[in-house]
Amino acid sequence: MTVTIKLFAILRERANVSKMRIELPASATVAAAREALAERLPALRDHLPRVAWAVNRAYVPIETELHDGDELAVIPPVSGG
Amino acid sequence: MTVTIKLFAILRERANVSKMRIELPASATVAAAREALAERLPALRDHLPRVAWAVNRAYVPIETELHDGDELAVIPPVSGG
Amino acid sequence: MNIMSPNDWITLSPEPLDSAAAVAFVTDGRAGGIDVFLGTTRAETSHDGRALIALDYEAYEQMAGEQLRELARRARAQWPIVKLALLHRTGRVALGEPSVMIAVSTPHRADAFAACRWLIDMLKKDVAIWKKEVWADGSGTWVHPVVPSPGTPGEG
Amino acid sequence: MNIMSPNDWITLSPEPLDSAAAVAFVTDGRAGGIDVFLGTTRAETSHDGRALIALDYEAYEQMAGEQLRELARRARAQWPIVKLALLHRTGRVALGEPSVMIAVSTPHRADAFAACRWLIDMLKKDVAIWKKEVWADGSGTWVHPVVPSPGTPGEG
Repeated sequence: MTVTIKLFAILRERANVSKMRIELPASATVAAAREALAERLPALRDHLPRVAWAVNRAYVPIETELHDGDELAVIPPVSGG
Repeated sequence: MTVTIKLFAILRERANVSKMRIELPASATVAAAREALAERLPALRDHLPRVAWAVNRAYVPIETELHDGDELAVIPPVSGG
Repeated sequence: MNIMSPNDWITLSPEPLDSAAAVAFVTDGRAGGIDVFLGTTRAETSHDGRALIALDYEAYEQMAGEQLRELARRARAQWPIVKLALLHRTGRVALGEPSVMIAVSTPHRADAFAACRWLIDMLKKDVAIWKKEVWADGSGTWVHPVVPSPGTPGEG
Repeated sequence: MNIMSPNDWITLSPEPLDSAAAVAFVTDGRAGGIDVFLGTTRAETSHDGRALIALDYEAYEQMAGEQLRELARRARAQWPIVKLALLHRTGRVALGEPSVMIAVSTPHRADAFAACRWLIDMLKKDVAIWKKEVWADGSGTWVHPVVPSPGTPGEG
């Protein structure tokens, strides 16, 4: 299945990309996507243990199962306001 | 001694005066001024038990001694804001 | 009464209150948060169907001015206030216009909220200002007037 | 993102924030108190003497917009809010300009303070917006970035 990854702020700058697609096995979890991302974008490796995750614009726990077409956003600590 | 009395809001309207002078014996207290006022302005009688008092623009207790030239303000419950 | 020092703006005046001016006054490079409170008047209809159209504010101007300055001093003793504005109208205030406006800037937001809240609470509790409700038929009702109740023990 | 219903105004936009417009929006005959919070930026100098000149705000716009609407719903479930404005800038914000503005009107003032305070706290804690400090030499520092620290246990 295909999942769209969105990157923001320092992660977007480090990866030099804001949006990408990755292929994952059916029923892969956010944790599996994290591993795939760390492999594809080594520049993010140090950051990934410290981020939150959102699937289709809602925060989810790392063990959440993904579905084909999901938008998975990597959310570094927010600093709005 | 002479004390200037200031009246505000409902008291000013009831008495139909905002400022007046009263003569009091030396060392008279605010309580004595209250009695003198109740006599001079019977329209205020019902209100005087419920007001606060300020001498020279600061709240004081009713047993405070007055001095010649003091400005004694009768302060009905405030409702600013 | 209008006192504008570099850091405190305290006014008791019949002029309409300008929230943008208050915000501009308290904006400062040392502040991270600004809290602004505006007191407005709820539309109301009397039991016999008259609409409230305005409030008339009366102040013991000299005393109220001193009290507002003292509140500013006491707020500064409790919170690290960068700038503050403490503005109250006198005279007639149309419904929909604010009668009081308080703006406080502080390095961190919790202090701005706390100081602003304390200032409006103290202002309403102590400052020598009175409001009279003005009804569509021209009649007026003093708010929080002394309820005539002969024999009630006095508070002094 | 700009949503203006009769009672809620929620915006995520690069336009400067206008406090008078926010106050006018939440002013209502059913409200007795309005609280407004503005987040501003403290002037700062880096350890090597560069001045802070601006903040660059980036948002995950779709998610942040949904989060702001959800915060408005949750605030309304907790306090009797008449009207509210929840406004956040994106893009470059010059020092001295507010980056966020929240205005809430309620029948009684305690609720306006409480709701406004809760909204800014929740916004800062959860909403998908990030700021980058921009220094006089053109360099940038993400605020609250992920501190690289290999081996630190993840939060998921």
